[in-house]
Formats: sequence, structure tokens, C-alpha cells
Amino acid sequence: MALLEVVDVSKIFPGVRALDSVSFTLQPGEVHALVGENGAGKSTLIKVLTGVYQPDGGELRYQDSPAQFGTPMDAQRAGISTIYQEVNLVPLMSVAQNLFLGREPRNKLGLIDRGRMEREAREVLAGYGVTTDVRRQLGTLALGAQQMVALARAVMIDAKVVIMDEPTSSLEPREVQTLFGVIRDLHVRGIGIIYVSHRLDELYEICDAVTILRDGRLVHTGKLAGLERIKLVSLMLGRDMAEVRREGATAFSGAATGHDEDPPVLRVRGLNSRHKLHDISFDVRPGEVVGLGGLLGAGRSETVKAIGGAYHLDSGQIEVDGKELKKPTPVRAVQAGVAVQPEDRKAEGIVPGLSVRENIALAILPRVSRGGFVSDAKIDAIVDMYMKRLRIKASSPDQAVGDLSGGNQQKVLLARLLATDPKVLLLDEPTRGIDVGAKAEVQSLIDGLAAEGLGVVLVSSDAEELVEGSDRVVVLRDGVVVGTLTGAEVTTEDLMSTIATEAPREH
Amino acid sequence: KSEDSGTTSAAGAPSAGAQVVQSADPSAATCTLEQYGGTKVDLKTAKVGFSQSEKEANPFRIAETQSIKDEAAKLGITNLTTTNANSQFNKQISDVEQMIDSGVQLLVIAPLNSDGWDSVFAKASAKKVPIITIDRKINATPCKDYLTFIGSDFAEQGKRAADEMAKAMGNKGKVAILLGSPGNNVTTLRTSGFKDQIAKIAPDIQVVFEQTGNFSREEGQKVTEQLLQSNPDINGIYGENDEMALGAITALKSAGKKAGDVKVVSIDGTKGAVQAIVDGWATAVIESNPRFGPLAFETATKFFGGEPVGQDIIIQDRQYGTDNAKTDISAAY
Amino acid sequence: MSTETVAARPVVDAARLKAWLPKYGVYAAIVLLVVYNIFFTPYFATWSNLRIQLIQVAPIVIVALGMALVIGTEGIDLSVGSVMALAAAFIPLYLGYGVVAAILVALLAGVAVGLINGVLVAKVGLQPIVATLALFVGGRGLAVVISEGKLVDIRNPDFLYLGSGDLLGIPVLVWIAALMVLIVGFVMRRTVFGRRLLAVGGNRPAAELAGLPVKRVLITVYVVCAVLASIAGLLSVARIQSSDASSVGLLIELSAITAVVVGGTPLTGGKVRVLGTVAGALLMQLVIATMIKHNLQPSTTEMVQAVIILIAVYVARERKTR
Amino acid sequence: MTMTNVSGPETPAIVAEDVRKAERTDRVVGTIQRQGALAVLVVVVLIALATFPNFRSFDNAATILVAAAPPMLIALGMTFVIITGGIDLSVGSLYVLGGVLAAWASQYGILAAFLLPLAVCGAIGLVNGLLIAYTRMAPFIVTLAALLGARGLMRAISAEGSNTYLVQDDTFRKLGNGSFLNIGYQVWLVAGLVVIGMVVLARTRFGASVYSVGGSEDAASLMGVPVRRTKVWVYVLSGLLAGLAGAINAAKLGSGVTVLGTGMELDAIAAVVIGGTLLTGGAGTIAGTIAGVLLLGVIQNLINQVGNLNSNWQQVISGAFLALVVVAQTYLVRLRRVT
Ligand SMILES: Nc1ncnc2c1ncn2[C@@H]1O[C@H](COP(=O)(O)OP(=O)(O)OP(=O)(O)O)[C@@H](O)[C@H]1O
Ligand SMILES: Nc1ncnc2c1ncn2[C@@H]1O[C@H](COP(=O)(O)OP(=O)(O)OP(=O)(O)O)[C@@H](O)[C@H]1O
Ligand SMILES: [Mg+2]
Ligand SMILES: [Mg+2]
Repeated sequence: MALLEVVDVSKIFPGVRALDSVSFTLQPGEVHALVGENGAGKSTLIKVLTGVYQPDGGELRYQDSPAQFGTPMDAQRAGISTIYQEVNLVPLMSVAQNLFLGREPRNKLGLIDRGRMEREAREVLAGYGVTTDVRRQLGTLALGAQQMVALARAVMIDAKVVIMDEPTSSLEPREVQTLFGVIRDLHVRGIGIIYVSHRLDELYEICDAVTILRDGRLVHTGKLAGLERIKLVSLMLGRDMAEVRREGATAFSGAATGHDEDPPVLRVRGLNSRHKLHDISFDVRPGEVVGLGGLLGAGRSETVKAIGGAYHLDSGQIEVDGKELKKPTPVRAVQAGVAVQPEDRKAEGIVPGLSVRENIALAILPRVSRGGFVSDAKIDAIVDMYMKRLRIKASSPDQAVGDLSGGNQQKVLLARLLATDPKVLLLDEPTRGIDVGAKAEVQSLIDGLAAEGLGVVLVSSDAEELVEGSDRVVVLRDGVVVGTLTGAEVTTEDLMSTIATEAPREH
Repeated sequence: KSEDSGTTSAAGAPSAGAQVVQSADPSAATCTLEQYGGTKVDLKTAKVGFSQSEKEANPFRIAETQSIKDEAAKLGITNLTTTNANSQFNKQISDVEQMIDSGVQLLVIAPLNSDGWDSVFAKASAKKVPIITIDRKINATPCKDYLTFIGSDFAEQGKRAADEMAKAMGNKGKVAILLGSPGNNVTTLRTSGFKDQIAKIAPDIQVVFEQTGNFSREEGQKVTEQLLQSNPDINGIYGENDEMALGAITALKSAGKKAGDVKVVSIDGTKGAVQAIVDGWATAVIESNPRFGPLAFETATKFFGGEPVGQDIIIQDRQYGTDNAKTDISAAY
Repeated sequence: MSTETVAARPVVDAARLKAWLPKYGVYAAIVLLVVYNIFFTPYFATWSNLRIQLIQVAPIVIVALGMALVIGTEGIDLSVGSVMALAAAFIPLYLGYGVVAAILVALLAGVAVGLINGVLVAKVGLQPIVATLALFVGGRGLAVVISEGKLVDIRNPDFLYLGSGDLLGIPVLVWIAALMVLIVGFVMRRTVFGRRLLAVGGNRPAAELAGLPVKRVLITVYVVCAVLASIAGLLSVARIQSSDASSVGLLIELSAITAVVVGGTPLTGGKVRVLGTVAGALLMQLVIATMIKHNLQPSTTEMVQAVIILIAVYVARERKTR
Repeated sequence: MTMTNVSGPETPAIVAEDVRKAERTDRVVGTIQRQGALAVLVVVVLIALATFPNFRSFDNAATILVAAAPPMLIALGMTFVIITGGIDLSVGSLYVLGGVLAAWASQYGILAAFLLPLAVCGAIGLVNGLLIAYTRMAPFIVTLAALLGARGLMRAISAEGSNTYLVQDDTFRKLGNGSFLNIGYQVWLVAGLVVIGMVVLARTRFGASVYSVGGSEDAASLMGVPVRRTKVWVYVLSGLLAGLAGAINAAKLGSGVTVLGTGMELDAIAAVVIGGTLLTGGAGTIAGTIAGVLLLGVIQNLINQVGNLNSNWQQVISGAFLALVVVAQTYLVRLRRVT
């Protein structure tokens, strides 16, 4: 008896067949992995299951009878609860309100019982390791904490199916374990779970079954246990197993490319920002990849943004290529050769309504123009090069970036940064939400860029990526540098122990 | 009643353009301090309020406000408050209410609208504040809700415009009306007065076109431009104020018409319009005299002095035509 | 690039129409209206009629162009009518120093208002509708104060040439509007400023992080909009042959916004349709002209306008797939 | 830039304490910001009390309140609309239309005088809401069309505005001009509705939906909030309140005046924004709106108190004052962000 079933479902967007006769079955109590490259159609399938999109063909069956969900509300009422890829809560409302929106506890008069709502919210969230004032605006929480609120909300509903689209992409390891605990609990209670993730370790840790999509088509479905890891990846990529086998866990070469004797291309001294950053100092030499390690909320994003001129600093000194960057603003930073890839690509990265071409050329307009008039030929040459180099999948350079899959949006963003010919590249979670194929491409790209002499600062919550990708790791905690790992120290174990044990240095 | 019968001059010899009361019909209703139930006050020291309806941004309103202020100064009235509703009717109501609250003893109001004064009357009658409405009449009971009305007869103005138009067109042809702002009772009366009179005296004149120009020169011009395209054979244009008529004349000029091809008659009596008669583009202008100051304060003085004052003081409006435009232009405002 | 994922397109006519209508609906509506008028409105299909319609629409087109740019940055400018009034107020004061001086002063007034709007929006961070509301209220008052409430007749023939003269058989006014359309179209298509403007409207934080001079772009946009409005203001004065600060450009902000939106530029920013804006203004002009020529009452005109706006915008609305 | 932190970074305990303090400051400043309009109102009123003897009278206060009653209703509806991220430009026309309908219907009694404007204006609000919610047309343009359409309708039923219907029903008229405790009945009515509005917005699921739709429409819809229904309702509400405002105004004026000033919608928007509601939606309070409406009313009153000011200067001053208040508001928000 299947819990949820789709038969031959298709979904067509202008120019893209996002789902092409895909069939999929979810059993009760099953944790079913849904995997595929960026743009394979995972999110689209989920949105079809939950009534966000109406399928263009095929059938949807729920608990053995044909079903049709006109809105997410319908699906939710029927017991299908979803955590979407991008955190989908209301940032301006309080944590408690977000948790209870639409099913607030009410008093005898039918009015919302605020006290009870807040009390219950505190209790529920404590179970997910989030201890915060539930009256705070949700938007002021870190992404990870927001994701936990979304999770708590989804599970609180009396759900029979819980769908999670890349729930761990913004969680820290401790939070991931909390999540897995919840999933196991749901599994025991016979609830079906659809789990989308690009992190293969996670899949093998908690999933029973797997369905693999490629370019909108179903390529494999079955038990996960028997499926070799390499086989899974090759199915996803549609490439030969042997070819995949040659590549490691990440695409980083591991060879240090920096030279200690070179003068630093980026020198950061004593960055201070009230309550957030305290005396942050480090150097980046040309050709070096410096990782910024730490838990969520450690201040890594703030550090990166501050260097890029987009975060208020009370004091501190930034030098790029020996020249001081005075009173940093994004304009001055870009001019000085600093390129920042923000953490939240939807809100601060791409311009969704503009085409791939416009997005890539955005920051270099003065360079491809004369006297204020742009040269389309110059732009086309650059755009063409980066689309090829980063293998950006778009129907044409004129496609709106908002219509691309997450991974491709990220690549467009990277292309924009690289086009500015930066001296220092600051990457905040560059591979978040990117499939294995694209991830490898981005990683080897970072390596290549470093080899070309760029200074790179890498922020990543993926410890493995951070360790393999960085020549040196600066570890932050609560806005303070708590240690630096160099040479042989750059290992996951050392990183974890530095984060966990070492107390902040005292002067 | 002839043109110049029964003129009781306002204050001695009428200066150029001063208002003149139409007729002092002895049987016409009057009002006294006793009837109204107010108290006697000395105007010089009294608190007087004047509520203007529209911005002082056209000749009529500028002249009207200025006339009130000048006369007050002349009479030595030091405590005059003026407000302006900027064409917002609700603002005029609260402006007036606020003046009543602050204890004015005489109100002169240029109402934006003839109806809708209930709350003001309720407040004013409690305090027995005499109200003189000028230029537009309020639909209520004189000597009870308000003291008296001083102003022109708008329907009569329309009628006189019709007479002039009929004369100029030789009692036949097609005429277009440039209406004032919709919903305004000046518009309504100037329209009905004109149309009724045309129907009566010159049934061969057809009103073929009626569109609003909102009392503005620009819109008068725009509408006339459209009119000339759709009715190239138009013979006469009646502008319900001078501004629209002047806009119409600009349109006529740029459409290649010659002065006098299309007869233009309008109401108000501004300098520009009278000049247009001199230049030959306009045929006649019926005056609507805005200089209410002397008459209003004279009425108030009489009222507080215990004398009876008329409940409906209709002023006599001049008229400009080809015969007198040149000589009388100095009286225009 | 994934050319293989592109679905084999079954060429359904309805679907094609669906894609076509939002883009070309305004033009289709204009054609329909013209055809109707040719058959049912006497003297419509004449050169002099076309001339009048173009002359009347020219100032609205000029203002709407600036408005389209502001709307492209996800803003709105309510103060355009007041700017026209200010320009009108300055013309007679400075005409004594020559036409050029008067025009320069009028344009400077536009620059000043635009700077205030721009600074309030970009630097102080006010929401555009409120920032420009202040000058919408105060600007016209100031204009009337400057002109002392007087309507002044303009007689300078050089200046009047702008409003009623012809060049190669086409009114100067129309030439100027056409020139503005070309310039704005060119700016949006080919210049750094145009592209930055769209990026700022499409995602302001992203534009900021990408190192674009966002504030400068915003201030420039409001200045350009106000300067265009002051051009419209001085042209209106030249056309009416008199300067009346209290009435010139009254309610033009609504006409301009309507033209922009009917022309297919979304109020959410990130996109500007220059030709669409011209078409939007023309459509509304034709609607009003048709109503007047058929001597319909204001009530009917207003209700018909409402319905046409709704239909035009419905057809041209952004189709979201979800 | 120099290093100011000579003693080096604080210990974690101090950092935590610091963060707590920051959060507290944040809340305090947040409250001031939310009540910014009220603060400005208090300051303005205090200055006025000290400067203008005529401002001090009870009558004057009552006049201000009565004059503010219809704008308050309109701004109340507008607050709901703006919190959903929308805007309603049609309210000014609906207000005039409501007044004309109420005056006409008063010949059939007081009930009719209320029900007809509510029904018609509510229906137009419904059309606005349906178009906005189901066709994704921009609220600005839909309600702009409704502004024209409603005005056309008003003119069509009043012989192009020349026909002013007089209020026939004495009870209805009484409601407009009578008072309780020397404060007009309308003020009490509006106060009651405002309190209900506050409760609805802050303490009901509908209110929560309103905030969520404005805060993030996509998220709200994915969280199962009936986004479209919420939008439809706020426009219906706005239409109803505008119609009601028109009706009580007709009761006060004793007739269905057709030439009530335009621009009422912009005043309402200004009041709501001054009250701290974000035009982008998702945040705002009715308490702020009350302060915003009263502030505009008091400014108007003060300009009259100055007396003999040329009408054009009055407008310049209104504009400047508006800018000043909004800049002050924004500055308070900025203060909050920097901490
Ligand atoms: N609203 C849309 N309009 C047009 N195309 C779309 C839309 N949404 C998705 N697509 C396209 O459909 C395809 C599938 O996208 P989808 O988001 O389902 O991929 P995904 O597997 O979730 O990728 P990722 O791992 O990057 O999240 C992509 O090519 C994408 O560009
Ligand atoms: N679990 C949590 N519960 C409550 N608040 C949190 C939690 N985690 C972080 N925060 C708060 O969220 C804010 C923003 O953190 P932010 O994401 O900017 O940090 P970060 O170091 O850049 O993290 P990362 O780059 O890894 O996402 C911080 O003020 C932090 O105190
Ligand atoms: Mg996805
Ligand atoms: Mg971060």
C-alpha cells in the first residue's frame, strides 16, 4: 500500500520540460531520498506534490485514491507537510507567530491566546535546540535557526508525509543531528518522508530508498542500501562510473598554492563591530585559500561583508594588495579588487528579473563601455566565456536568472564576481545548495583561481570542504578569532576541536 | 427694470469696478439683529472670520480675498482671521467650525458648495454668530441659518450670455458649451440659464457640444481643439468662465481661424477676457464681480447698528461688449 | 547549455496569443480604437486631427518617460505635476533675460526638486511615494507663491514657437517628445546607467553588494524624471501661451503612471518599456478624445477609462508560472 | 581608522551581557520608533498649547476629533491594506460615493442610509480585491481604475454631480451633529471601530494572515495561509470603511456633497506611513495610524491658528511639515538599525 504516488507526471515551463513522465512512490514509514543535479527537477516534483504547481500531465495518488491539491493549503490539510528549499517563513513576524501561523491557540472569545502561544513555542523549539526569545522577529535569527523553526512547524502539523527540500544546507552539524533525530522519530511513527539533499553522507545515514532524476526524467528508483555510492553519483551525472571514481570527495587538489614569503594580498587588522566582531585579524597571500571556520552565528558572514564594505565597522584596517581600503563601501571594495559572494543569493545576489547576460555583466559595466555606452559585443564575449567555463545551464543568455535552478543561479553569481578580475575573492557558502557535479566544478574552479594567484577567503559549513579546500583555516567563535589551523593541522578533527574546546584567547 | 435703474451705490461714489446692488425692492425680505437674535458688537474691535473656498490662484479669488482684507483694513478692523479650504469642502467646514470655536463674532464665507452646511449652522446658531455668504448661495433659510447672501445671480449671468450669443450668431447656428467643474452649482446654473434662454429666444441655435473644461485655461484649450476637429462648422463657443474662453481662443488661433469666425462669449470679466474683446476674438463678457469687501462690511455695519438688511442682496453685474470694452477695461479685474 | 531539455513545442495558437498579447496588447488596442474611430467618428481620419492628438499627448509622454524610469527602480514620483507648476512659475519671471535663460531656470527648478526627491529616497531612505508626496503638496504651493497666484500671458514669439510652431510640417512639441523618447530609449538600451537602473530596481541589495553606485543611480533617476517634468511644464506653458502655476500639470502624475503601467512596465521595478509607455499614453489620449468627440458626459468617460485601464493592464500583466 | 579596543576582545560572558543589553536597547528604540508618530504628536500638541490660546479650548479639540473621524475610518482600512503590501487609491472616490448614496437612501430611513453605501462601496472593494488577488494585477493600478470608476458612478447618479441629495432622515442627521459628553457621536462610533480594528489585527487569525501576506506572500501561501482570501477581505474592508466614512460625513453635512476634495487617499496613505506602517507591507500598527491621522489634523488646525497665512504658503508649510515628520520617523528607524 503506497502512501503517496505519482504516475507519469510532467511539468513544462516555457522552454524547459522540468518533469518528463516521472513516476514515484512513497511508502509509509519510508525515508525516501530524492536526488539529482541542479535543475534535475527535484524542487519542481515537490511543488507538484504539494499543490504549488499543477502538473501538465500524469496522475497524483494519495493513500490509494486519486488526489488533486489546488493549493499548498489543500496538501497541508490532507497531511502533507513541507519544508521548502529556501526558508519560507515570514521574516517580519515573531518566531512564535511563524510557528503557529494559521493554527494559533485561541481563548474563549476566539482571540489568539498570546501567552499560551509563546509558552508552547518556547517548549517546542527547545526540543530543537533553539533557545531564543520567541517574540523576536524571525528574520533576526540565523538561517539555521530559521530552518529549525520551519522544521518544527512542519512536524507539528499532524502530518502523514513530511517533505524536506535540502533541509541541512544551512544547518550546523549539531543541528543536523537534531534533525536526524526528528526524522528517525517520524520514521518510527510510520510517517513517510521525502528527503532532498546533495550531501551523500546524509542520504546513506538516514534514507531507505532513493529516486534519481536527471534533466526532468526518472533514471533510477529503488532501495538505497544496495546502491553503491559511485553508482549513485554516476546515475545522477549520467557519466561513466570509472570516470567518477577517479575524482575524490571534493574536487580540491589539496596542494598548497600559497607562498609564505609573498606579501599578503589581503591584510585584515583589528576589525571591530559592536556586539558582532571583535578584533578580527588575518592575512591572505596571493594563491592562498584561507578558510573561515566556525559555527553559525560565529561572525563569518559579517567578517566577509565588512571586508566587502557592506557591513558597518567601528574600527579596523583593511589592506588590499598593500593599499589601504579606507572607509570601505561596496563600490570602493570592488574598485580595490575585492569580490564578495553573499551567503543569501536570492536576497543579495542575483537580480532575478534580469537575464543571465545582464547579471554577469552587472559589476563590470564601466569596463565594457566607452563614455557610458555599453558594447554588447564585449559583453557577449565575456558572458559567453563564463557560461562555458562555469557550464551554466540556461536556455540562452537572455533567460531570466530567476528561472534558473539554484545551482545555476550560484554559478551566474560567481561569473559576475570573476568578471570583475578581483584580487581577493570572498566566498560565503559558495557550494550551498549545489549538486555534486556543480559543486566539484566550483571547487576545482576555486583551486584554479587560487593557482592563478588570487587570494581566496572561503566560508563553508561543510567541514570537509573547508578542510580540503583551504590552505589555512581561521576559526571564529562569537566574533572572536579563537585559533588558526595551518599546514598539517588543517583537518576536520582539529577544526572541530578548535571550535569546541579552545577558549577565546585573552590578552 | 432697466440697466441702470435703482442703483444704490455701495459707499459713496463707486470706484472703478465696485459692486453695485441690483435693486432695492422695498417689499423684499429683510433681517434685523432682533430677528436674528444676535448681540450688538462693534465691528472695529470684533473678531471677524473670513473663509475662502479656493486657493488664491485665479483673478476672481485673488480679487475677492483682497477686497475683504482691504476693506477690513480701511474700516480699522484689526481682528480678522482668514482661512482657505484649498477646494477641500470638508476642510472648509472644519475651518469655519474652528473659527466659531475661537469666538468670531461675524463670519464671511465664500462657500465651496451650496449644500452641506448643517454642522456649521448647528454650531453657529448656538452662538448666534451672523454669517454672510458671498458669491455662492447656501441652500438654507436666510435670517435663521445664516444672515444674508451677497452675490450674483448665476442663472441670470447664463441668460445674459445667451442673449449676447444669440445676437452675435444672428439667432442661428451651432454652439458649444465649455462647462465648469462638474458638480459645482455655478456650473449648473450658468448652464441651465444659458440653455433655457437659447431655447426660448433662438430655437434655431443648436447646442451641439458640452464638455467640461474644469474652469481651467489649459483644459478649455484642449477641449476646444477636440471640438474643432469633430465639429469644424461650429459658430459659437460659450465659456462658463473667462479662463476656458481664453483657452478656446488660443485653440481657435492655432487652428487657423480668424478673429470673429467663431463667436466667443464668457462670464467673469477678467482683464484678459475684456482685452480679447478689444482684440476682436471675444464678443461679449458678462461680469461676475468679486469685490465683496465694501458691501459685506457695509451690510454687517448696518446689521449690528440695528438696521434691517436684505436677505438676498443681488449685485448688478456689468457687461462688456465691443462697444464698451476699450473704455471700461480699467474696471475689469 | 541544455538545448535538449527544451520541449518540442506544439504550436498552439492560443498559447502563442497568450505570449503575444502582454507584449503587443497596447498596440493592438490602439489599432482597434483607431479603426473604430475611422468608421464612427466624423473627421477622425484627418491629418489635423492626428496632429492635435499628438500635440495633446506630447507633455504626458514626456512626463511618463521620466515616470517609467522611476518606476523601473521600484519607485514612484508624485511630484511631477508640481515640478511642471514650478517650471511654469519661473518662465515669465526670467523670460526677460531671454528664452534660453528662462528655459535654463525652469530646468534648474526640475533639477532641484529631483535632487530633493532623490536624496530623500536614496540617502534618507524614505519610501518614494511618501518622499515625493511632500513636494507634491508643497511644490505647487511654492510655485503659486512664486507666481504670486497670477496667470501671466506669454508673448515672446521664440518661446511660443516651442508650443505652437512647426518644423517640417510637424509640431515642434511633437519633435521634442519624439527626441525624448529616442534619448530615453537609447539610454535604457545602450548605456551603463540604463542597465544599472534596472539592476537597482530588480534587486537593490544585490546591486549594492555588486558595487553599483546605487544611491547615485537613484538620485540621477529622480533628477531625470523631474527635468523631464519641467520640460513638459515649459512646453505646456508655451502651448497654452500663458503661465498658470495653479493649474498646469494638475493630476498629471496619475495620467503618467497610468500610461507607464498600461504600457506594460510593472510597478515592481526591474523593467522599463519605453515604447510601451508611449503607446500607453497614446491609448489613454485616444480614449479621452473619442469620448469628447462623441460628446459623452464626464461620468461615462471616467467609467470607460477605468474599464480600459483594467483590461489593458490585465492583458499586459506579468504572468507568473506559479 | 584606529583601533579603539585597547584592552582586546571581551570575555564571552561580557559579550553575552553586551548582546543582551543590545537586545534591550533594540526593543526600547523599537518601541519609540513604533510610537514615533505619537511622540511627534505629543510634542506638536504641547507646543501648540503653549503658543496658541485658541488651541487650548475643549471645543477646538472636539472639532479636531470630529473632523478627523472620516479620515480615521479611511486610514483604518488603509492600514490593513498597506500591511498586506497593497495600496487602495479608490477610497477617496468611495468616500464621496458613499456620502451621495447615504444621503439619497436616507429617504428610506437610517438603516438604508447606512446599508446602501456599505453595500455598494463594499462591492467595489470586493471587485478590487478579486482582481488583485486572482489576476495578480498591481493594487496601485486596479484601485486607480476604481478611483475613476467610482467617481464616474457618483457623477452618473447625481446628474454629473449637479444634484445634491439632502438627508431626509432626522435620526441620521442627528447622528452627524449630535454629541455625547460634548463629543460628537461619530467620534464615539469611530473610536469603537478603531478598537475593534486593533483587536482584529493583533489578536485574530485574520490579523495574523494580514501580516503574513505582507511580510512574505510566497511564504504565507506555502504555510497554508489563505493569501487570496485575505487580500480580498482587506479591500472589502477598506471599501466598507470608506463608504461608512462617506455616510457619517453625509450625516454631518446634511447632504450628499459631490464636490468633496480629491486627494483623500493620499492623506490616508500619508497618515498610515507617518504612523510607522511600512508601505512594503508586513509591519504596522493601528495605534500609529491614529497618531498619524491626528497629527495631520492638528497640523491643519495649527496652520489656521497662525491665521491670515496665504493659502499657498499653507501648502508649502504642509509639505515641509510632512517631509519633516517622515524624515524624523525614518531617522528613528535608522537609529534602531545601527545599534
Ligand atoms: N518557475 C519556473 N519557470 C521556468 N523554469 C523553471 C521554473 N522553476 C524551475 N524551472 C526550471 O525547471 C528545471 C528544474 O528546476 P528545479 O528547481 O526543480 O531543480 P532542482 O532539482 O530542485 O535543482 P536544485 O538542486 O538546484 O535546487 C530547471 O531547469 C529550472 O530552470
Ligand atoms: N541557534 C541559534 N538560535 C538563535 N540565534 C542564533 C542561532 N544561531 C545564530 N544565531 C544568531 O543569528 C545571528 C546571525 O548569524 P550569522 O548567520 O550572520 O552568522 P555567521 O557566522 O555568518 O554564520 P554562517 O556564515 O555560518 O551562516 C547572530 O546574531 C547569532 O547570534
Ligand atoms: Mg531545488
Ligand atoms: Mg553567515
